[in-house]
Amino acid sequence: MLSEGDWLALWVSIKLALVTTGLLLLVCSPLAWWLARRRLPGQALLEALLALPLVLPPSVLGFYLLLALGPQGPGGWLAGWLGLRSLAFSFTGLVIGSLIYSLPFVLQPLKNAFATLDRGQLEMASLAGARPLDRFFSLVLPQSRAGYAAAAMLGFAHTLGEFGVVLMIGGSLPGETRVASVALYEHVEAGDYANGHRLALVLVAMSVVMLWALFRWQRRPGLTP
Amino acid sequence: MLSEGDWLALWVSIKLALVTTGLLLLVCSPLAWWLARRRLPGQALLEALLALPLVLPPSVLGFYLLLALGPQGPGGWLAGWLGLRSLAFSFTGLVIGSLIYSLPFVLQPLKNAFATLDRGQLEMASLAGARPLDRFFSLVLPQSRAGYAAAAMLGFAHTLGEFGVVLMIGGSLPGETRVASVALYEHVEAGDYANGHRLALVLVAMSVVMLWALFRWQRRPGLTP
Amino acid sequence: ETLQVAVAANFAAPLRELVAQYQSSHPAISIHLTVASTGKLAAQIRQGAPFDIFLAADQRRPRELAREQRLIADSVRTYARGVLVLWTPQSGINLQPEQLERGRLSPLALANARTAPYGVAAEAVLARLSLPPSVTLVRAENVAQSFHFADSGAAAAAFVALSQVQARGGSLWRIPPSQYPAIIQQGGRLNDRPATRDFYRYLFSGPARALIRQAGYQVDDAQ
Amino acid sequence: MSLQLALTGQVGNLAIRAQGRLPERGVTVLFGRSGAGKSTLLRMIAGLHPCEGAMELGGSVWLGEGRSLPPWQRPLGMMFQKPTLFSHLDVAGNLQYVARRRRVSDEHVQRVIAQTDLAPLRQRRVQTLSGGEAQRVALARALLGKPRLLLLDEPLSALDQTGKQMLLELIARCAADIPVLYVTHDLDELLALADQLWLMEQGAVVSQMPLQQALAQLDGPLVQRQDASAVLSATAGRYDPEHHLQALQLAEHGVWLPALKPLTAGDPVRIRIAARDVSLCLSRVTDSSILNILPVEVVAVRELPPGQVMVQLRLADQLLLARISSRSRQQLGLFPGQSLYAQIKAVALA
Amino acid sequence: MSLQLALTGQVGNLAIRAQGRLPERGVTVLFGRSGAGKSTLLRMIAGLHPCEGAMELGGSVWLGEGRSLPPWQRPLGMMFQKPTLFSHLDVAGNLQYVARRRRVSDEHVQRVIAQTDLAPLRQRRVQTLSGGEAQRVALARALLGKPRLLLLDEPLSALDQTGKQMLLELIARCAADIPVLYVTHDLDELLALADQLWLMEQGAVVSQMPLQQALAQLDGPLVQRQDASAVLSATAGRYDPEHHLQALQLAEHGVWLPALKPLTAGDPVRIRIAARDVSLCLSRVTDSSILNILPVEVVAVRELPPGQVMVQLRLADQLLLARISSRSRQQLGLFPGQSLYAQIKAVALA
Ligand SMILES: Nc1ncnc2c1ncn2[C@@H]1O[C@H](COP(=O)(O)OP(=O)(O)OP(=O)(O)O)[C@@H](O)[C@H]1O
Ligand SMILES: Nc1ncnc2c1ncn2[C@@H]1O[C@H](COP(=O)(O)OP(=O)(O)OP(=O)(O)O)[C@@H](O)[C@H]1O
Ligand code: MOO
Ligand SMILES: [Mg+2]
Ligand SMILES: [Mg+2]
Repeated sequence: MLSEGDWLALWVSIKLALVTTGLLLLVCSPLAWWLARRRLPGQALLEALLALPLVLPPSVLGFYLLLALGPQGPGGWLAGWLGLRSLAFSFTGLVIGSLIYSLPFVLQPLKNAFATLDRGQLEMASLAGARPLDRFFSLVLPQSRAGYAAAAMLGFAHTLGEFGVVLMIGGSLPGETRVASVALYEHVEAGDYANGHRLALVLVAMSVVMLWALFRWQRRPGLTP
Repeated sequence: MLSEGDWLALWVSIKLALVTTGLLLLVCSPLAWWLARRRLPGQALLEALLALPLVLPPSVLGFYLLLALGPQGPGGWLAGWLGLRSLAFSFTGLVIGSLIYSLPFVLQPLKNAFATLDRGQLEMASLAGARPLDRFFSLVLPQSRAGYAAAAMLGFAHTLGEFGVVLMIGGSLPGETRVASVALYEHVEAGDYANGHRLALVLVAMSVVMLWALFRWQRRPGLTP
Repeated sequence: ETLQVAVAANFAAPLRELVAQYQSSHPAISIHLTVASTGKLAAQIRQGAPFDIFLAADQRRPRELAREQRLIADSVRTYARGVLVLWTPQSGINLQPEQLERGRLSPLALANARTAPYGVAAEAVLARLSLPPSVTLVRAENVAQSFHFADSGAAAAAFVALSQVQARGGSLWRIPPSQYPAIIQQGGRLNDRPATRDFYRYLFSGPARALIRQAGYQVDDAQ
Repeated sequence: MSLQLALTGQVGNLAIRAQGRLPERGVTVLFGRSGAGKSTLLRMIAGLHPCEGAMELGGSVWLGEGRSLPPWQRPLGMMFQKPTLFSHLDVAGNLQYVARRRRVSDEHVQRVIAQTDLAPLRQRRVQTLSGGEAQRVALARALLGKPRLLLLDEPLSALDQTGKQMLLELIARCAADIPVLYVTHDLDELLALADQLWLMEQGAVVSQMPLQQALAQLDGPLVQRQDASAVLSATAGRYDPEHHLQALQLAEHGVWLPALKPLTAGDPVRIRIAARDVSLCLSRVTDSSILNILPVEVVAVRELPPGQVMVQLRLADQLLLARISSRSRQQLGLFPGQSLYAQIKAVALA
Repeated sequence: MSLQLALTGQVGNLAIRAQGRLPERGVTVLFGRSGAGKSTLLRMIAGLHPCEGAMELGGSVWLGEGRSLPPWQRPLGMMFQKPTLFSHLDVAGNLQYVARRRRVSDEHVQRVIAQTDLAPLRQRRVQTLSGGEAQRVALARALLGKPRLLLLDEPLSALDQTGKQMLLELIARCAADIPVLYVTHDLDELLALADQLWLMEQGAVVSQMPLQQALAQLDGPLVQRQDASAVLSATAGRYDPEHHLQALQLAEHGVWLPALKPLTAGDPVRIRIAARDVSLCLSRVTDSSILNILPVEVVAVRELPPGQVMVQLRLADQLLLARISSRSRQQLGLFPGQSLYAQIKAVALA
C-alpha cells in the first residue's frame, strides 16, 4: 500500500512524536507544577515567553533553531559535548526542535490540571506520610489524568503534523529525520496525489486509533468528579 | 521600521488570530461543555476525529482544505450561497481554515476546565434560579477562567504562527490573506534577513505583550482554589 | 490597477527588482507577489486563485496548466534558465569534484528533487560524482532552504541557484551546464487584461532580461 | 401552600420511596440513620435527582404526567449537607447571586445579613471562612430568595451553641410562613423546631406523624434515646416579671416556665419535657426546688434495658414520658392506672 | 508521649497563640466559638499552616530552632472539618493509602474497618457516600496509621446517634494510649470524652484545665449552657444485677447509677451530673422516684438571667452544680453555707 520509504517515514514520525511527547510530559510536569503553585512577580512574563515559539511560522522558527543548533550556535557546543557531529540533521536535533515547538501544548493543560487539584487532599496525603514525590505519583498524577490526556494528545498530534521546523532542522534524511509529514508534503508538492492520499489516510487512521485509545483512557469510569 | 506591506500583514494576522480565537471560543464552549458532561458511546472517537487536523502537515491540510473550499468543493457551494466569489483566497476562507486547524487547542483546555467544575455549585446555581445560559455566564465562565486563558492563548498563538494552511488557502493577497507569518516566511526564504529579523521581532514583542496580559488576567487574585 | 503575480520562491528577489523598475515607469499599477513553491502555486491556480501571472520554476506546471486552460496557452514562455552552483559561505574552500570525492565535505545540502527543479539538477550532478558513503546528503524543501542549510553552517556546502549567492562571499563551484538538465523556468498569463499583458511583455524586454541575467540567471536562449 | 408528594427513585442499590404532605407551614424533621436516603430525598424534591411520581406545591405541579419542572423554576431554598458556596464570589457575592435572580430587594438582603450576623464577613473570599462561618453563609443564601419551601440538610451541624440558638429562631420564624423539610441527627434541634416527624428507613419514609405523637410513642425510635422527650400543648397564663417565670395552663394545672418576655395570656404554647427531667413521687412534696408538680396517671411502662424503664403518663388528656430506674419503679410499684405526682423541673421546659 | 507546644501564627487578621501541653494520654477538647481559630490551630500543629515557636512530641522536636518537621514526618492522624477523602480512590483505597505509608498490617486495617463498620462500603467510590458515611471513612483513615497524636476537627458532626456512640467509644479507646486534641461544639461529646478542656477565644488559647474544674466554675463559659454539668470522682461499690444499678461511693455517700456491667469494686469512676438534673430540697424526701439524695452545702449562687440561678454546691470535698429557677431560690432562701439536699435522678448519671 505504501512505499517502503513512507513506512520508514511513518516509523520515524511515531518515534519522534512518542519521544517528544514523553520528554515533554517529563519536563513539563515539574515546570507546570511550579507555575501552578507559585506566584512570583515575573511568572506571567515567563509563561508568555514559553509560548513564543508558537507565534513564529514553523519554518522561520526552524531557521532560528538551525542557527542555534548549527556549529556556530550553542547547539554546536552541546553536540561536541555529546560527541555528535552536529545537532542539525540528526534525530536528536529534531527532538530538541519539537520539544521547543510543542512545549506550550503540553505545559498549559498540565498547569491547569494542577491548579484545580484539591488542596485539602494534597495536605491529607502529606499527613498520610506521603513525601512530595510519592504524593505526586499517588495523588497528583491520577487526579490529573484528564490534563495529561489533553497534554499528551495535543503534544503528540502537533509533533506528528509539524513539518516546517522538522524539515528545516532535519534535512529529510531517510530513517533519521525524514518523517511522515515531510514525506506527505513531498508527495503533494510533487503532484503525486495518489501516494499523498494513501499516506495521509494511513497517518490519519493511525492517529485516530492512538487518540481514541487516549480519550478512552481519559474517560475511564471513576474519574470525573 | 517595517515596510508598509509588513505592517499590513501584521494587521491581517492579528485580525485573523482575534477573529479565529473569538469564534473558536464561541464554538468550542458548547461543544466542550457537551463533551465534558455527557458520556456517549462514540464520544472518544468523536474527540479523536476533531483532533485529526493536527496530525496532517499544515500545507497538506491546506491542500485538502483548498480542494474543499475551492469552486468544486462544498466551499464553493457555500460561497455561492453567501454571495462570495470563492472561500479560497479570501479572509473568510482563512478564518475557516484556521478554525479547523486550531480547534483542538481551544477545545481541550475548555473541556478539561468544564470537567473539573464543582457539580454541587452548578446545582446550587440552578436552585438560585439561574437558567442554563445564565448559569453559564455567571458561574461556569468565571470559574473556568484558567481554561479560557489557556484556550485563548494556544488558539491565538497557534493561529498567529500558522502559515502552511494560510499560505495554501489564502494565496498571500495583500490586505486580505497575506499575514505576518507568510510575510516573514517570504523574507527569510528570500534571504532578506534584515527585514525578517525585524518582522520577527515585532511579531514576537507584540505577542509577548498580549500573552502576558492574558496570563496576568488568568492569575488575577481570587481565582485559584 | 492591481496585478497579482504568483512566483516560485527562487525568482522572488529578482522579480521584486523587476517590479520596482517597471513601476517607476507605470506608477498607476501596483503589483503584488505571492511567493510559494511552484507546486503550491499550481494547486492554487487549479482552485481558482485570483492570480494574473504565474512564474514557475519549471516547465512542467505551466504546460499542465495551459493544457487545463488555466493559463493562456500561447503565453507560456521561458523567462529564465537557472544556474546551479555548489556554495559555501566560507571563503577559500575548494569545491571541485576531486575535492568532494575525498568525502571531507559533509553534509551536502540540495533541494528535494520531487519538489524543486533545482533538486533534479543537483541529483544529476551527484549522480556523476562518486561520493564516498560517509557523505551525508540533506534535502531541503527548495533551494532557499538549501541555501539556509549552508549559510547557517549546518551543512558544509549546498547546491543552490547562482542568483541566491552571487552577491555574497564564500566559495563557489559553478557547475558546467552540461552536467545537469536545464532548469527551464517558464511563466504564463492567466488572463488577457491589458495590464497583465503589458507587465508580462515587459518581463521579456531588453532591460528586464539584463536585470534577470544580472541576478544570476541565463536568458540567452530564452524564446 | 402545602407540598404534596409521591416519589420513587433510585440511588445506588437503594430504592427511595416517599409519599406524604408537608403542611402549609411548620417544620417537618426528616429523621433517619446515616445512609437512610435523607439527602437523596431532598435532592429529589429539588429536582436534582431523577425520580418518578408526582409532586405539587400549592397547586403548581412540579412533577407529574411525564413532566418535571427544572430546578431553577422551583421556588425553593436549599442547603446541602456541605456548604457548597460559589467559589468565585465573596460572601456578599454569594448572597447577591440569589438576590438578583429571585428579585428580592436590597433591604431584604441587608436584613438577612443582619439576622445571620454576616456583616463582618461580607467581603471575605469563601475559601477563607471557617466551617461554621461557611454554614451560616449557606443558610443565609437559602433563606434569601423568599422561597416557598425550605429544604435544609443538617444546616447547623458546624455551629456553636450561640450561633445555633440564633439560627434556630430564624428558621422557626421562616417556618411560620412556609413548609420546611429539615434533616438533622440532633435531638435538640428536632425538639426546638419540629412540628412533624418523618422517619426514613432504608430509603423509604416509613412513618409520618405530629411530633407530639411521635415523641410519646413507647415503641417509636425516639424513646430509646438519652434525650427522649414529650411535647405538650398548653395555654399561656400570667407572667412573673421578678423571676422571669411564665405561668402556663395545662388543662386545669398550672406550670411555670422561665421566659424572657411575657406571652400573651390565652395564647397556645408548646412545651417540651424531657423524660429524664420527670421524676415520680407518690405524694406531693412542698419544700423542694422543683416548681412543677402535677398529678398524673400511669398509662404504660416499657423496659429500657439495662435497668431503666420509660413510663408513659397521662396528664389531663395529654401524654408525658418519665424515664426512671427499674429500682425506683419497684419502690413505687408502678401499674397502669395508678395515680401519682410527676415532678418537673421548671428549667427543663423550653 | 506528651505534646508540648508554644505556637504563634496568623490567619487573616486573626493572631493565633497557644501554649500548653497535651498529656500522654486522654482527650483534650478544644472549645470555642465559630471562627475562634480552632481548625487553624490544629493545622498549625500538623505542620500545614505556617507558624513560629516550638513544639515537640515525646522528645522529638517538630518545630524549633528555625526548623520545622514536614507534615509527612509527623506521626499523627488527623481529620479535617470536612471529610476530604482522596477522590480518585474508593473507600478501601483511601484506607490503603495510609496503611501502606504507615506500614500497618492488613489485619490492623481489617480491624479498623470492622470498628468503624465500613465493610459494606469497601468498594464504593467516595463521591457516592452519604455525609455520615464519608465522615466515618475519614475517621477510620485518621486512626489507621497508628498515630502518636490524634487531631480531630468535629469528627462526629454528621453522624446519627448510634454511629456517634460507637465512634465515641472507639476514640476513647485510642485516647487510652495517645493524646487526642478534639474540636467539638457538642457538649455531649465533650462530656463523654474530655479529660482536659482548652478554651479558645479570638485566636488564643485562654484557659486550660481539667474537665472537672472547668465544669464546676461558676464564671466559666460552660455554666451558661442549657446542659451545664459537673463531673465528680467516685469509687465503684457493689452492683445490683436485677436492676442493673451500680453503687458508687462519693465520699461517705452512696449513689446509684445504671450500668450494663458491674464495675470492679474499689475502682475510681467519673460521673457526670447535669446541673438541670439536680434539684434542691430542704428535707430528705423518701417516696419519690429519685434514687440519689445527697446532703450538700451551698458554696455560691450566680444569677443566670432570665429567671434562673446556678448554685454551686459542695458534696464532701467536690463541687456540684444545680440550676434552679429564681423563684425556687426565693422559696428555699439559699445562702452560702446553707445545708440542704440535692436530688439527682439516677438516670442522669452516665
Ligand atoms: N451512586 C451511588 N452508588 C451507590 N450508593 C449510593 C450512591 N449514591 C448514594 N448512595 C448510597 O445511598 C444511601 C443514601 O445516601 P444519602 O446521602 O441520601 O444518605 P443520608 O440519609 O443523607 O445519610 P447521612 O445522614 O449520612 O447524610 C447511602 O448509603 C449512600 O452510600
Ligand atoms: N485567609 C484568611 N483571611 C482572613 N480570615 C481568615 C482566613 N482564613 C481564616 N480566616 C478566619 O480566621 C478565623 C479562624 O478560622 P478557623 O477555621 O480556625 O475557625 P474555627 O475555630 O475552626 O471555626 P469553626 O468552629 O467555625 O470551624 C475565622 O474567623 C476565619 O474566617
Ligand atoms: O523556486 Mo522553487 O519551486 O521553491 O524550487
Ligand atoms: Mg445526608
Ligand atoms: Mg473549624
